[in-house]
Amino acid sequence: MGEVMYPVTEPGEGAAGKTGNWRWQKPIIIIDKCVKCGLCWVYCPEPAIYLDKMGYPHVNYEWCKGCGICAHECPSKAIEMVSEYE
Amino acid sequence: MGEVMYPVTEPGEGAAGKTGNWRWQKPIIIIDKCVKCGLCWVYCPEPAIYLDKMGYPHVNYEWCKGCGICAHECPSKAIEMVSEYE
Amino acid sequence: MYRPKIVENLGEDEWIYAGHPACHGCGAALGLRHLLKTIGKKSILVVPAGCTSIIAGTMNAATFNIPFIHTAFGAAAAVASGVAEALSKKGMDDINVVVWAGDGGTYDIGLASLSGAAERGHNILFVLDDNEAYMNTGIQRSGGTPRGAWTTTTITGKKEEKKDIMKIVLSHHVPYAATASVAYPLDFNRKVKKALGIKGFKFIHLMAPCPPGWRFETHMTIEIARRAVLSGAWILMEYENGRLRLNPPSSNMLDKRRISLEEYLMMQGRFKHVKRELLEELKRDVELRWSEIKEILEKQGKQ
Amino acid sequence: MYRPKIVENLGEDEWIYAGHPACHGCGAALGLRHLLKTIGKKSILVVPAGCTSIIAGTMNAATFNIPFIHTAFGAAAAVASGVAEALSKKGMDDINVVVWAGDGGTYDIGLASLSGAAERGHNILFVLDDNEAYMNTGIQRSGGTPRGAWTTTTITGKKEEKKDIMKIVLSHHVPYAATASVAYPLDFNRKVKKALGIKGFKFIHLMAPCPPGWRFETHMTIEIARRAVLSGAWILMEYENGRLRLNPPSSNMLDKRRISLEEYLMMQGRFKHVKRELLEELKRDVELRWSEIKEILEKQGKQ
Amino acid sequence: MSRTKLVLTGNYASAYAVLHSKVEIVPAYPITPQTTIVEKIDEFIETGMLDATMVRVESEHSAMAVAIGASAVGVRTYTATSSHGLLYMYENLWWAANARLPIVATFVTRTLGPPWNIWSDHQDFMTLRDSGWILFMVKDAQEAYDLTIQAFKIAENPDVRLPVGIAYDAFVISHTAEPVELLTQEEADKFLPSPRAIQPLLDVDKPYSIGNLPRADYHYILRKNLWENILDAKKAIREVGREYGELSGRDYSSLVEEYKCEDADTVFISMGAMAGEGMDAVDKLRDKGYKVGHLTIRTYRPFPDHEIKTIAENAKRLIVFSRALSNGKGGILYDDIASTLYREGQRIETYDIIAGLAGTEVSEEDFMKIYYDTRSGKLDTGKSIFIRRGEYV
Amino acid sequence: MSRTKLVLTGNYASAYAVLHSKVEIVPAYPITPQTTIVEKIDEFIETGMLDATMVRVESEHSAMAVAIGASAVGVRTYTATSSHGLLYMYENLWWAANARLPIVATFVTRTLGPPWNIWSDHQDFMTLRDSGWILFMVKDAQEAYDLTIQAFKIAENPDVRLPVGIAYDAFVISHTAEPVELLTQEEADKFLPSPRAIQPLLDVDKPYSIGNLPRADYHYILRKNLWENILDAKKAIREVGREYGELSGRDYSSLVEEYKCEDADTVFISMGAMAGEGMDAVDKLRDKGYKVGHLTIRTYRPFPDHEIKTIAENAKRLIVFSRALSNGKGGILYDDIASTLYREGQRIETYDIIAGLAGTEVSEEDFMKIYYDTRSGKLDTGKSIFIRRGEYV
Amino acid sequence: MTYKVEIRWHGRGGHGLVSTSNLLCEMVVRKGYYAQSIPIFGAERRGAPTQVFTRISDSPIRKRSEIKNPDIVIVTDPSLFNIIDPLHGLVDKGIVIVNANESTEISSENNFKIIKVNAVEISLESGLTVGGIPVVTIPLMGALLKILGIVDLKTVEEVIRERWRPEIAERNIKALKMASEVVEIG
Amino acid sequence: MTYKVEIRWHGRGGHGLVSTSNLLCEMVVRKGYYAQSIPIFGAERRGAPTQVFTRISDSPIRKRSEIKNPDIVIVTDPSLFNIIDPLHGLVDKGIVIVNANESTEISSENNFKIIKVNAVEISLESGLTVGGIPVVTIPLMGALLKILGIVDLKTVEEVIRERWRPEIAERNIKALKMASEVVEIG
Ligand SMILES: Cc1ncc(C[n+]2csc(CCOP(=O)(O)OP(=O)(O)O)c2C)c(N)n1
Ligand SMILES: Cc1ncc(C[n+]2csc(CCOP(=O)(O)OP(=O)(O)O)c2C)c(N)n1
Ligand code: SF4
Ligand code: SF4
Ligand code: SF4
Ligand code: SF4
Ligand code: SF4
Ligand code: SF4
Ligand SMILES: [Mg+2]
Ligand SMILES: [Mg+2]
Repeated sequence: MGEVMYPVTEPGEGAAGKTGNWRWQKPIIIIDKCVKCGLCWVYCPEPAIYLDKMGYPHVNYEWCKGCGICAHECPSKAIEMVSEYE
Repeated sequence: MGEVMYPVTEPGEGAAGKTGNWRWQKPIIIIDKCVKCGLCWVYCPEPAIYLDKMGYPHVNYEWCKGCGICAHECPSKAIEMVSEYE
Repeated sequence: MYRPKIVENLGEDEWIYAGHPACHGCGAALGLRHLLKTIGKKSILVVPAGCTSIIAGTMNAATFNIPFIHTAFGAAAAVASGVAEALSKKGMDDINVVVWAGDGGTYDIGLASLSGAAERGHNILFVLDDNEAYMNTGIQRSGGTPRGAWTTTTITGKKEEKKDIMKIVLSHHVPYAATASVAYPLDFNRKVKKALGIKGFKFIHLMAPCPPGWRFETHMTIEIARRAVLSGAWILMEYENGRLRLNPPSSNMLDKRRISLEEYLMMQGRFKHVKRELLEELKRDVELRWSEIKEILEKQGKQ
Repeated sequence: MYRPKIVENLGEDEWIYAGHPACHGCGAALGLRHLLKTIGKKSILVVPAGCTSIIAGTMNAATFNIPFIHTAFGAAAAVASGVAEALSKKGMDDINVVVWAGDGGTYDIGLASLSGAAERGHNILFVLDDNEAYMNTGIQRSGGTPRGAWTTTTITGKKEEKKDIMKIVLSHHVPYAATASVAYPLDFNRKVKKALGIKGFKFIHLMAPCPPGWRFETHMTIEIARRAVLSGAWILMEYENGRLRLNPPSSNMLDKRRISLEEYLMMQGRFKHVKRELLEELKRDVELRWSEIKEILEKQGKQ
Repeated sequence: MSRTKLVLTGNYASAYAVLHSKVEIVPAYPITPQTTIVEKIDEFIETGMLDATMVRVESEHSAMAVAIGASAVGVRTYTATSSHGLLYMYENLWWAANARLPIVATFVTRTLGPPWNIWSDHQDFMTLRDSGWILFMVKDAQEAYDLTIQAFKIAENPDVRLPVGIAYDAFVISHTAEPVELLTQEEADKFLPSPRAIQPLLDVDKPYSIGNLPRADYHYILRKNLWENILDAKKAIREVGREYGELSGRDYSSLVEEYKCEDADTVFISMGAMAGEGMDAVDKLRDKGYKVGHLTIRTYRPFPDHEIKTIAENAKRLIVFSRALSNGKGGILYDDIASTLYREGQRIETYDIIAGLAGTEVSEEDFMKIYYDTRSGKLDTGKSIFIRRGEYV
Repeated sequence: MSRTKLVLTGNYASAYAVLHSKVEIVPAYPITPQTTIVEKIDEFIETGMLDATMVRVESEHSAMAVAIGASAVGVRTYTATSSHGLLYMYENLWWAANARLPIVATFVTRTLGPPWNIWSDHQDFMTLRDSGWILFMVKDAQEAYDLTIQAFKIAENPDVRLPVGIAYDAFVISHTAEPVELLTQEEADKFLPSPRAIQPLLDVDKPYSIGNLPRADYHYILRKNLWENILDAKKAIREVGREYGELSGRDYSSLVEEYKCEDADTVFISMGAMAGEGMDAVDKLRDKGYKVGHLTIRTYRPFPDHEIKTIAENAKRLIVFSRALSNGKGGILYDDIASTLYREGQRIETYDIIAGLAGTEVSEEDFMKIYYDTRSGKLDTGKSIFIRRGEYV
Repeated sequence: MTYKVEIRWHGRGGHGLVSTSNLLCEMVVRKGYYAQSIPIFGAERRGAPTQVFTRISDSPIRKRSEIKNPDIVIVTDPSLFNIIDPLHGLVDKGIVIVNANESTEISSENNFKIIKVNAVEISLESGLTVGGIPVVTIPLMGALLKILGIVDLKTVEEVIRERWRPEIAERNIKALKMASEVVEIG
Repeated sequence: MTYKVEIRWHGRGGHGLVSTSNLLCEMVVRKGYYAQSIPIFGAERRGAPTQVFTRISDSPIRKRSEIKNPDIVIVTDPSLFNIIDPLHGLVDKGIVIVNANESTEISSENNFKIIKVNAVEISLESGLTVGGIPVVTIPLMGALLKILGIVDLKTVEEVIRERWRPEIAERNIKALKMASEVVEIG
């Protein structure tokens, strides 16, 4: 007798695979310019930005899709988008 | 080859049969009291009241269900409801 | 040949045949009679499931002497949209497309299709035949059942408020929306005529008491409909392009010259169990509605 | 360990896993992230068909780290009603039941079920994720698409107005209803929290721009959401028991200190074709909405 | 407390079963002829006899949606509908099965419109035959009561976990009053423990997602799994039926009900309200010396293929009464049986009789007439034969 | 103007057929994978190529309702949907058939959820098989174009007056681009005159009511009439198909498409996208000396029973591929064929193969594998056999 | 020997036919019989002619088709004779119980036994009215029970007292008793 | 003799794979061939790996299953090699057309013919970009057309000019030509 199977799924990272692969441009955080306002962290839709102990943001490139929101929202222009094609 | 039949109906009186048979009380118009205001005609839901040339109302007992609205609405109490059981 | 003024105004042609299956004293049947008198024979009537599915007659004889189509319960406004657009495609824009739907078919299962048709603005007159419950299936509560009313699915009285369908419809910026009552057929007649003269989606909310559903004796249909208005529980009004106007007798009732709410409610078996406390709340609800209206009118007056 | 204030306020726990299938720069995904941060793990999320059906992940991995149920497109509010009543039957009233539905699932196919749930007053928070079109099926118009916008089924621009869903919902006398924007996550966070503290049917209308659907570059999502607010096209506000309050920055904009509507619309490909005349009309629409709000506030002030 | 025997309509019998099953959530939307079920349950709830929540929804689509939400949280859930209501909730009916939710529903069969028609045929019910719902059709109020209680036990069986529908004919069952013996509440509780024991799908301690996009290959397996489970459910149905029989004295351990089939050369096959007429016809024909039997299909899905095969092995002639058509194909029950026998490599004289469409009555006389006409070779085995009140049309 | 051959997806082919059929009203609601049909039609309308009204409804239930209203007034009406959309309009789909409205619709088949799945199987389509809709399933974009135009002519035939559905598989047909030869508008106009000529049901000069309550006995006759008309529609389908063949060079005078069946001892039977794979398999197997053929069921309702019977008379073995299940019963197409043959008193080795559920691919290799395994006696004729990408599961 | 009675009720929507027939079933079931009450539902509203069927038997009842050849016909209103033929199919020597006063003419060429019960009068005298309209089905059932002779008075009273509150129950009992007194057996 | 080519395209959502494959079909159909373009639809958004299949034949194409053993594989982005195996199932001596500059290493143990096309550069040079992102599929198709050798330049230009407005059409044509120049046949 077949056991009942349900259409249920456990949560976890990478539902869509390594979404970092989708990127065609890449955010580079220039820590020197960063004022630790946290806005890049706030606005990342993935989320692919994490803060270190000091409060500095870092990008998790495994998941970052390269949308560029963080760069656009950064008040101190501390994030640069660099093409993945170069 | 069967001809196509549609679920359509032509209009006509007596969709529910002679609804006068449903009556358990009967409106009797006392023409003497009638002021020809027309309200009984206005409010009959069937409609089962018609007006003669002079404007006096008459009941079509074939269809009148005996609801009593005409009697209740008549401003001059010119309509009496009489039990059909008597 | 003599005819009273009111008869002349309403017209003597009948487009509904006697011998139809409505109950004794049915408010809806009366409403239909006057609606059809007004829209006349160059009209198509679209009706979802409800008492009118029965009133419409059987396959032996149809009650309505104009083209008529039954629709699935939730589908009336959409079927009418199709009818209206098809007529327009055929260059027959002069034919009136009229929906006549119960409260269930409007407030509940039919709300999305009503809203869609209103948003798209099809050239339709939608008449809501409000008897405040699902009557055809034997008196179950609907979104249009008022608070406190007994139905077979609210035997201790409905807990929720009656949905404010007029506000919902007005949110769609329809060019014309009005209330009406079977006790005031001239007012209803005028509103239907006015609506037919306006292009787009029009809405008339008709109060049509139901003797078995409201539990009153059959001769009281008009009396009760009238008391609904005279007590201020039901307000006759119209919105043209969003601008509100009260109609008589409601227009004379802003200063509270009204009969008491009990005189309306307590004649109906469905409200018999209502306790003092709830009654007071219901009265407050009525006052609130009136004060809202007052405000709107004042605001409009200033403009 | 240093944390900026905003991070502390929003909280560092994440209930949405990275690596989800949303497009680059998806406003909805960001909205979901902040919604889940706020409702936390003692919550059940109910979502009808829409982009979030995809964002939710595959059977390999689910994106949301809280119990989550997909529903038929028109059914979210009803499924949530069942969830809420069942929890209550089990004595688990402390679990938040939250619907997250697209504009299609709210304004259109889901409107009747939304209205029913609101009327019955189930203990649900309904969040409308508004991206102003059916995105998941490839950008077709919805009742929430604004006038003038290009979609694949309105290639010359939508002719009808955006439905006023807030008015429709408020017609149901819900205890709490608010607007929000992904550009203002603290405001959204506060509103969600407040809603969860109130029993009954709550509604939050979140504006969440969609890069492919609105035709803008992916880094502009927040910029555009912000400009919607700063231009006055999107107004941050909340209604508690029907009482309106504006929220910053909209609360500072009654005196018209706003950026021009073009600065919002013209950044989006979907409005590129809009002609001067229509633009003026759209501007008038915005002004109208603001003057309505002003009136309401004035009226309230007097009370 | 001892058992009571009440005179109940089929609909009230269903409502009593819901009462005794301690259902917790009842979303419902009225439609003739289902309405009195819901009204009665509402009365039970509002008078405090049943501790359940009635959700008075705004449409059938939402009725089934509420049921889906409630059942996913793990509470016992019931609803009922008919005809256009069934079609309006159709999307969610499939949803419930695919989500493996043990909802129980009553389907009072009613003709589909237009034209509007409130009387019985089985066309509405038949639209569910592929869906994964376990489907019963009962022939009287007692069976409606008995099977509704069993339905919960079957649905909630950990090896089944499928929604269960109990169907019966409009008016001739739904509104016909007849004696029904009820279990005591204690007996019912013992048979069907409350609250529902199975693991909910939605659980804050196990934050799973329900319904995420699958790979096609995996989804195929899910579908196959449902397929296997519904076939295997025969075992659960039989076991539950036997247990119920021990408790009540009314045995349900078979998927079908055989009536004088052992030595019959001709067997009528029908389902629902007409089955009683068929059995009465059998008695009359037996009195005249004809070896006739009647088979009532009570479990319609999973289909009782084994039982049909056995009947066909022993009989010479089958007369199948369908109260629903597959337009452009044939009588639905006939096709079910024909395809089953074809699979088994069997073939005997089998007649496709279409009866009772649109609420026309099917009576003992129809069965008898058909019997005589098949004997005398008047009827064709390959064709769908339409009979209406004793006349071929 | 001469004919053009364009590279079109199945969906665009449907949209072109709608254009060339001069459809007047198109109510539509988007759903993957149907959407691009409607988008293309919208483009035709908004760029002035097609003088039609697009009604952008708020749900599928309303899409079909608008179609019902428009068709009742007598204008040519088209819509399209899939899967959950089909289920959501289900009530009105039945309504359209019972009201005898000649609406034409495209059903792009898609798996039902949950879980959500956008790929093809035929489960959604199969829910219509009783409804009175004339149902076609096509195997490529050219057929989608050709049959959509024919559909209007069949639907509007005064002896038919039934809605017609054209179905095809999600993506592998709907979104696959391939060459399609189009009629010129003049040719199309000659074949299918516009506007629609038949008498509308709703007409102010003939104030009839549509759908009033019937006596059951009369309603039974209405149902019987629909039943007869859909069976008789075979004649109209063949005639229209022949006429279209004369016009286009592509003959549709048969309800089915036979491929190398004349001398075949084994015949594959399938429908939709997989048919092409089946024919390729036939070629491969023929190359190896096996006498194999393929039968494509193009007209699914009315069911081509005569054609099936003829095939079964000449072959020794049938291998039926179903892309949809009747849960608790069997593969749907198998059961259709089995019951048809049972009626005819025929029986040959017949296999019930379940393939392509939930969007899994069915390929030439599956056909070949099954063929070999039936030859070697590995498979059982009575059982439903599940194959997924070349493996039994 | 088997006991089988088939009864057809003719009345009007609103007369309470269905509930009275159900009540009858309740009583005979209490006495160990089997019974069945089948209402005919149509589109009719209050006042329109309607029918109900009652089957009583000492063995389980399987059939549920309409009763075409009743043993007993009950007519709640003599005016129904003008609209329909309530006696169609009535068996030879069948019984007709009709609400009528002595003077009402009920014509029939057949050898039916016609029992007139002045149900209006009895109801009014027993105070058995709903909204002023007399409940005629209860006296008619009283006469029927007397003819059937399978339910003792105790059971009748028991069932009625379970169904209604005391005051109403007594009115019903009174009407039933009065009616059964007017019927002569034989 | 029969002519049959099976091509598998690997790219990312948003790269325009589907429309390019359709365009290719349009061209070869114009030359009397049969062709078919099958997109694989999933839940993927822009940027996620995706595939399209093209079949070309001199006889009608009936099958519509995925191409498992392509004759030619086209890869729009060398980084795809890190995520998936674009060469799986490629026939012996199969051709790989990849968007890459000379220095990009494409390793393969098999005897595949690897053709590198610097599609980014060609696109940029031809002004063929959408939102700043180079349209790499067009140069890759240029290389493919050269290899197939069944569509003459006139037809290519004709089809392209029908599809786009002149300015864009010329950019496409330029890119196609440039790409075909880099491919050596043999
Ligand atoms: C989909 C569907 N659900 C339910 C019904 C049953 N039904 C028919 S009429 C009706 C109630 C109608 O109520 P309302 O719209 O208020 O009209 P009224 O009967 O009061 O005139 C219901 C529930 C139906 N016909 N179709
Ligand atoms: C009954 C039904 N109709 C149509 C669809 C197809 N469908 C899925 S999502 C969607 C659009 C969703 O739009 P919206 O609610 O705005 O959400 P978004 O995709 O924009 O997030 C549609 C039409 C469906 N799944 N079910
Ligand atoms: S580029 Fe986008 S996805 Fe990447 S870290 Fe920045 S905001 Fe997040
Ligand atoms: S937004 Fe810029 S300044 Fe603020 S934390 Fe991020 S990188 Fe630093
Ligand atoms: S009693 Fe009623 S039905 Fe009869 S005439 Fe008066 S109003 Fe009309
Ligand atoms: S309402 Fe009375 S007064 Fe007026 S017309 Fe009728 S009978 Fe005469
Ligand atoms: S139930 Fe009420 S609304 Fe319906 S027909 Fe009777 S009186 Fe009219
Ligand atoms: S289409 Fe728009 S809403 Fe949907 S996932 Fe992409 S960005 Fe988000
Ligand atoms: Mg109502
Ligand atoms: Mg949206």
